[in-house]
Amino acid sequence: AAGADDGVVPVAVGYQSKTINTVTAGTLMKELGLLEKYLDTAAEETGETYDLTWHDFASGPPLTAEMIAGKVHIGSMGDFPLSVNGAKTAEFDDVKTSWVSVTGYNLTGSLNQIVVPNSSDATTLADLEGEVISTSLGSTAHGNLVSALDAAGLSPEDVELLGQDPPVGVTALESDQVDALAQFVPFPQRVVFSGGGRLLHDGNTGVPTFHGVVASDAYTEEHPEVLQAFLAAQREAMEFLHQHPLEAAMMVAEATGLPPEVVYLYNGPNGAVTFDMTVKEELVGAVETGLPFLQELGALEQLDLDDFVNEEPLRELYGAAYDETKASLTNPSAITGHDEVCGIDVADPATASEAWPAGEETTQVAATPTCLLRLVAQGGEYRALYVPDASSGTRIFGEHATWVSDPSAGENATLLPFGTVADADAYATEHAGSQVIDYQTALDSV
Amino acid sequence: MTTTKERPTADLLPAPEATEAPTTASPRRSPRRAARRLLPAVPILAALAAWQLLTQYDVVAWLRFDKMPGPAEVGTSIRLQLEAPVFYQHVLSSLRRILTGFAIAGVTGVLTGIAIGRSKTTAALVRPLIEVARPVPAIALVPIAILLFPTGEQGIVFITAFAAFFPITVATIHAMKTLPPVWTDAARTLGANRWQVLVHVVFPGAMPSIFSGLSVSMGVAWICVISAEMISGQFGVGYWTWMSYSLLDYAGVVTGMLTIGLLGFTTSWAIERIGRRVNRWLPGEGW
Amino acid sequence: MTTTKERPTADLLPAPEATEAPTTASPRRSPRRAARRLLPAVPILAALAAWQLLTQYDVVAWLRFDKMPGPAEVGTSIRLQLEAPVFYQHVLSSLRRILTGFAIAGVTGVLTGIAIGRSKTTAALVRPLIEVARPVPAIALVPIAILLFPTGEQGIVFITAFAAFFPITVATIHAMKTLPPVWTDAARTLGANRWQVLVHVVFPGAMPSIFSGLSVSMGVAWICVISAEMISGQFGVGYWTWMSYSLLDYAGVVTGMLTIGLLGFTTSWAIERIGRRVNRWLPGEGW
Amino acid sequence: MNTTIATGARVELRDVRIDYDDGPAAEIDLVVEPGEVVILLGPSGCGKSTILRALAGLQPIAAGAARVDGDPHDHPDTKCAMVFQEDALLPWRTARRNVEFALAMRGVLRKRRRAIATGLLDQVGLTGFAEHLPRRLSGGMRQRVQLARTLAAEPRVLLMDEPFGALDAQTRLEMQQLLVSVWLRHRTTILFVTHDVDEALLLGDRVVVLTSRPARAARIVEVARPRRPGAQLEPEFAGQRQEILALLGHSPDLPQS
Amino acid sequence: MNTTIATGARVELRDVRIDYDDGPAAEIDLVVEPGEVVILLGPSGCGKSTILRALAGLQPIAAGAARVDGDPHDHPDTKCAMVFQEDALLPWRTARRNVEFALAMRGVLRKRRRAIATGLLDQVGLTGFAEHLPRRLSGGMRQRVQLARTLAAEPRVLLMDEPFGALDAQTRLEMQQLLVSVWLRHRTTILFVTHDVDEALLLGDRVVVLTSRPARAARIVEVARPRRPGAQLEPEFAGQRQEILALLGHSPDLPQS
Ligand SMILES: Nc1ncnc2c1ncn2[C@@H]1O[C@H](COP(=O)(O)OP(=O)(O)OP(=O)(O)O)[C@@H](O)[C@H]1O
Ligand SMILES: Nc1ncnc2c1ncn2[C@@H]1O[C@H](COP(=O)(O)OP(=O)(O)OP(=O)(O)O)[C@@H](O)[C@H]1O
Ligand SMILES: [Mg+2]
Ligand SMILES: [Mg+2]
Repeated sequence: AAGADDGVVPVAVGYQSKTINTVTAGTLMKELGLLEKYLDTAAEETGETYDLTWHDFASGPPLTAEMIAGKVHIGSMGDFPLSVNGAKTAEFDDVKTSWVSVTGYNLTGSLNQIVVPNSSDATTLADLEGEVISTSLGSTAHGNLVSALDAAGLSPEDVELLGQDPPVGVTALESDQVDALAQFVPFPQRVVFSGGGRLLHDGNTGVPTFHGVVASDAYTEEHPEVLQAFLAAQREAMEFLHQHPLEAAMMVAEATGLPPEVVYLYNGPNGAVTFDMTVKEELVGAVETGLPFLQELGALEQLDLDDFVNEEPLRELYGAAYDETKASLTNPSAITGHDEVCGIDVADPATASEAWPAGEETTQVAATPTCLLRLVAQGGEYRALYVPDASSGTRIFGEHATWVSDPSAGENATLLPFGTVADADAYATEHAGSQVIDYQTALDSV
Repeated sequence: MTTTKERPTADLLPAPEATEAPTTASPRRSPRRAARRLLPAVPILAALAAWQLLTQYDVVAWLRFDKMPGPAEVGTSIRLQLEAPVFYQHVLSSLRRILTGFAIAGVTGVLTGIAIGRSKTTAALVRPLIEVARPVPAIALVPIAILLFPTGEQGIVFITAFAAFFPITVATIHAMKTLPPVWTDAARTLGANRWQVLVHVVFPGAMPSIFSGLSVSMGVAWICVISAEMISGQFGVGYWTWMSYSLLDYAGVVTGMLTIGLLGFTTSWAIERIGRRVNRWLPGEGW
Repeated sequence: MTTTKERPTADLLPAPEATEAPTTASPRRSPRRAARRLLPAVPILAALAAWQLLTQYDVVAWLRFDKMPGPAEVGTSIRLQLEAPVFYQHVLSSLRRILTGFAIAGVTGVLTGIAIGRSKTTAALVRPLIEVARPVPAIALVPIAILLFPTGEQGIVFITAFAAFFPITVATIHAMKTLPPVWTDAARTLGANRWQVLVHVVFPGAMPSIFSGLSVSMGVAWICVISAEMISGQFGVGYWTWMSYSLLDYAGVVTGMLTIGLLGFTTSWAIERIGRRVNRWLPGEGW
Repeated sequence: MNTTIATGARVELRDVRIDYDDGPAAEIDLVVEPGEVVILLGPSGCGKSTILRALAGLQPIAAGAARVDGDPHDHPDTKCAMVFQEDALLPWRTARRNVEFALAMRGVLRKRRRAIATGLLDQVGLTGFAEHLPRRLSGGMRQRVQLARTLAAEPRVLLMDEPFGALDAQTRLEMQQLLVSVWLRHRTTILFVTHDVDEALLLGDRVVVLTSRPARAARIVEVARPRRPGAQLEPEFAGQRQEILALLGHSPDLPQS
Repeated sequence: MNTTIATGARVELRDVRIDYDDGPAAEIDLVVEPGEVVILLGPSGCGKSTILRALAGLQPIAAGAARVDGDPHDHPDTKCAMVFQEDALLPWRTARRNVEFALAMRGVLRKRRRAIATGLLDQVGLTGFAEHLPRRLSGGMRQRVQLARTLAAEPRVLLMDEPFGALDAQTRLEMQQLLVSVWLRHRTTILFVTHDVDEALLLGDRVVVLTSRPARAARIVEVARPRRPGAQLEPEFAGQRQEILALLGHSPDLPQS
């Protein structure tokens, strides 16, 4: 697969431009020209010429298919496709892959979410019993849906699952052909952002979810310098994203055509995605947890995780710092700064909020959602408001959230945003005197 | 090629043996004919054998057979599916869609083709629309169909009919062009009006072409039903196959393809059969 | 319908006016003909107007036009793309693929069709394979093509050729069946051998049918190139359209569809043109 | 359907000119009285078929007017039926069903058609071939089916383009007799193209001898009536025969063919 | 290509039987000497075309043997060329190119073809129509193109199925003369189907009168030679004429048609 005629080494990288938590191994890396840079460096050492090609895929399985066919050497995908990739490629010596790094993760699984049409009566997952749900079969979103259903006391047989590509699912949802859409990044929030639906379940199942990078063993053995260059490029892309989140989001949006507001929701500070390359125990555990599901689905028979995970290249890159980084579970990218409206520093990631004024290249921070609303109430146009869900902490769109007014809460916390109506209702039930309101009411009330 | 002498007697009817004279001047034909019965099996078997060998030895000679599933693997997969009732439901869904879509396309296609072929005004009015719509690949309509139609089922049937419509229309227009004018001339001097010429001359005279169009169209209809099922994720063989692919179950993919092939074969065969019946007045095939 | 009297003079050549006699007995034809020039614009404009109205008023009457982008939106999208050089690259990629695949399909399809139509042995040997392979939707071959072919480009061309092959073959077989036997009989008594009969009689005589097949086949080829591009993610108009869809940019999807439609229109038109040239001996169209 | 079934109509060709791409094919001025039998005789390719096609309404005329019973006749209808020079049978219909087609067009009830068609086929000597498809009939047989079919239409004007060209002498004679008997019964107006001068004189009231293309009437010969078998042997007849042959370009010392 | 171009071949039909689905169409035993002209005369649908087709190798024979120059002749080749009763021109080729087709099959060099083809078309009286497509020619003109094309093939056996059926007397005479002159030059063996007894007697060495289907030789009439214009007027000729007409079923008092 790694044929190198006349000193030309093909480097075929597969990525998923739409699946934006892989940007550090895909779109962003490509836009910043980082892999080219590191390959040039490598070329000076090895004297080889590298012929780099990028291959964009809509989802993981076709990427894996190309890797099986030996046409792609390094690729990034979500956790379930990644497991399938490991299992399927292991059947052939020449294309067997290893899991070499992670792009980003979410410890609670909230990268996958379930949305319903605005007109839907459903407030909880249980309401979906007997209804049609669109998802990508075998994807992380599918697994997440099954766990969530399980948590809600339903089995997959209680609903009708339709395996559809994400955009098809979105269209189907918009034209009322399905009752719910269980999808991965960035489709659920895209629907929410465009006003085509609302969040029913924010994906919090307690099972971590992530996107990772796999590389062909045969290829990396022959060209270890390519993998090193790739990982170095990925790290630089990640650091760029951490330091210039808004710029990175704009760049990705520009390259992919996705709305920048949605990209920034996920990839911004305190976003749903934590960008960290290390292969954390929790993530390996998540893969292990998912295996029975995939086996039952018939997607794979077995996966030798010990063999599949290969942290050596990362260790080489990070050196001594690797284990420390691996152990850390905090998001290196946080919202910081001073809240002018409430007059306090922004510290608590659980409440830190952000507003993106129209026409600006920077965001304005707020210590709490309530402070954010105060800021907005002062006037001005905003592209988007980012607030953490009061129950799960998942970053959501403020203007599409369900709000609860709880006069009994602290001064800067009287207005609480929730991603789902159910969570808001639950809070209101628990806290006497509080009231579920919509965004406009909340805004008017500050 | 030894069929030279057969043209005048061979016709499309199913029993060409009946034309054999009792005291035949060329007795060598009979064993040949027996051999010919078996011939159809030869290529299929050869293809199977080639497949087996190519996959077994993981041949990579420009084409790469190393990752392809072999016949044995696929056999297991087929056996498994034949025992699963849900598989039959998939098959039934697809069949229902194809028959509906095909029927719609058949009727509208023939009518449109005749209208265009017979009237310059209609041709001027309708042809541009058709020519613009025709090359739009049905698969590109999936998003639009999902948006337009109340149910996914209708969307798929629409896409199928849309795609199947054009080959039939084109074949019918073609028939209109090649119809010997003396047939219509004769009918008209016998007092047939436009409508009667259509029903009694144009329509039967166009049948050979129309059936050629139907035959192609059935192929296209299958392509579209399957594609649409794959993409829009509605129950059916296409969906089943695509799901196998999503799970990277290549043996399943091949099973799906074979199933589709078999279904397609059956429908094509039916059309061919009916076509032969309808067009048995044709001079014949081969010489 | 006022075309009744035109058949004998109207032929396929582009300048039918030349056949008009100086002192015509039916002077009413000339203004009609001018009107007919404009007719093709009518349906296109009507379709545009309907589209505008349906989307503007978000009509939902069985079909749902509420989510559809309107002409204005699409117009903007088109303008944007026409300024983007990358769009032209997509178009070129698709064109290159279609032409290669179509050329391969054309040559092999006609040859196969003739072989099947002319020789019962070949028919017995090859037809079953073809009949089984034909209904397998080319799109289902994407997974297999990825495994089989060294590059994605070859895979797409293969899929295109595969799909385009069958309509051409079927049309050619059909032509073989309907060819008046007296043509071949005459050629053979003049001393033509099988090969010469093929080249000088069968081939030109089959041309009208073959062109009808080519025409359909071009449509199918487009379906497949586009589908394959969509699925396998290779640069091209199909890929572009699918990416628009992935972004839920429906105006982009429609732009893509229109582009594909235009490309398809151009290629079909070219085939039609050549076909008219080649088959100008046909009695004509309409009456 | 005609109201006065099968009574000959008056046919007028007033200074008619018919053109093809490469020039005029016929220029003719001719009036055929109801019930008259007019024969068109002329060299091959002169424009005889063209004239008949124009009369049938199948060919546009470039100048002049063609009228049947006073009405302009520029599109085909039941008034004029034509026996074509080419094979004009519908190949997917058997001989009988080809004839029945004409009956159906005339509005004959379905149940009566079969008997009439079979009867007509018997009359043209095709007993036993009613169920044959055209491709299983010989050239002469196909011509006769066409004749039967055209007679079945019971038109007011019969346009016959070399209808007996492929028939042997005996069958041809029978067909001629059949035609005469039909004519005697219905007094149909008949325009008849033939190359056989004897046939022309036997059947025609007038023989229009045409020039080579464009067809113009070189001479119109009135034929003595009543026509009957054996009339050809009479001296006047022989004179007309010689006259026509001479007009057609025969030098008198050449054999009659 | 023939080694001995255009010298007649010996044609043998030995107890040949030709069948269609519905029974035998011809049963014939006949030997035609090289350079002989044999006429087949018989009622419509008796099996004349069938016999010619069998000889051309286009129709399988059910029993017996057909030989040309001693070799079994069961597939078409350059030895026997045929003028078909139907319109057998290739519709996409102009008249000239139809004739050139035969020349090409015979291996005539490309540059010489055009002149020969034009010459042949001139001979059949189609000067000026060389570039017409068949659909723009009249029925008789198409027949003549076919004749020119078949002559261009310079076969050793000419099979002619009513080649002059659609021609007027004058043109027919010219074609007959053309045929005779070709025969005088090449001594081609000719089998000729016609319905015209005069034509039969003018052209034939022997006239085979066939029964109705299945065609059997009812009588073979030897024709006095040398054939020449005007011979028909001689008494012996008249006798043969009557004889044949009688065989064909004419009662003697009926007119000759
Ligand atoms: N393809 C065929 N299949 C079956 N029967 C046929 C076929 N062709 C001809 N026949 C029958 O064979 C008989 C002889 O036909 P053939 O064409 O040889 O007649 P013919 O002598 O040439 O007549 P004509 O003078 O009218 O041309 C007819 O009865 C006809 O119906
Ligand atoms: N469709 C056509 N287009 C152009 N020219 C034509 C067409 N049909 C016939 N012609 C020409 O018109 C002339 C007269 O043709 P027509 O068929 O009327 O002759 P005809 O008198 O019937 O001859 P024949 O006795 O040979 O049948 C011929 O020169 C012929 O070439
Ligand atoms: Mg004529
Ligand atoms: Mg015959």
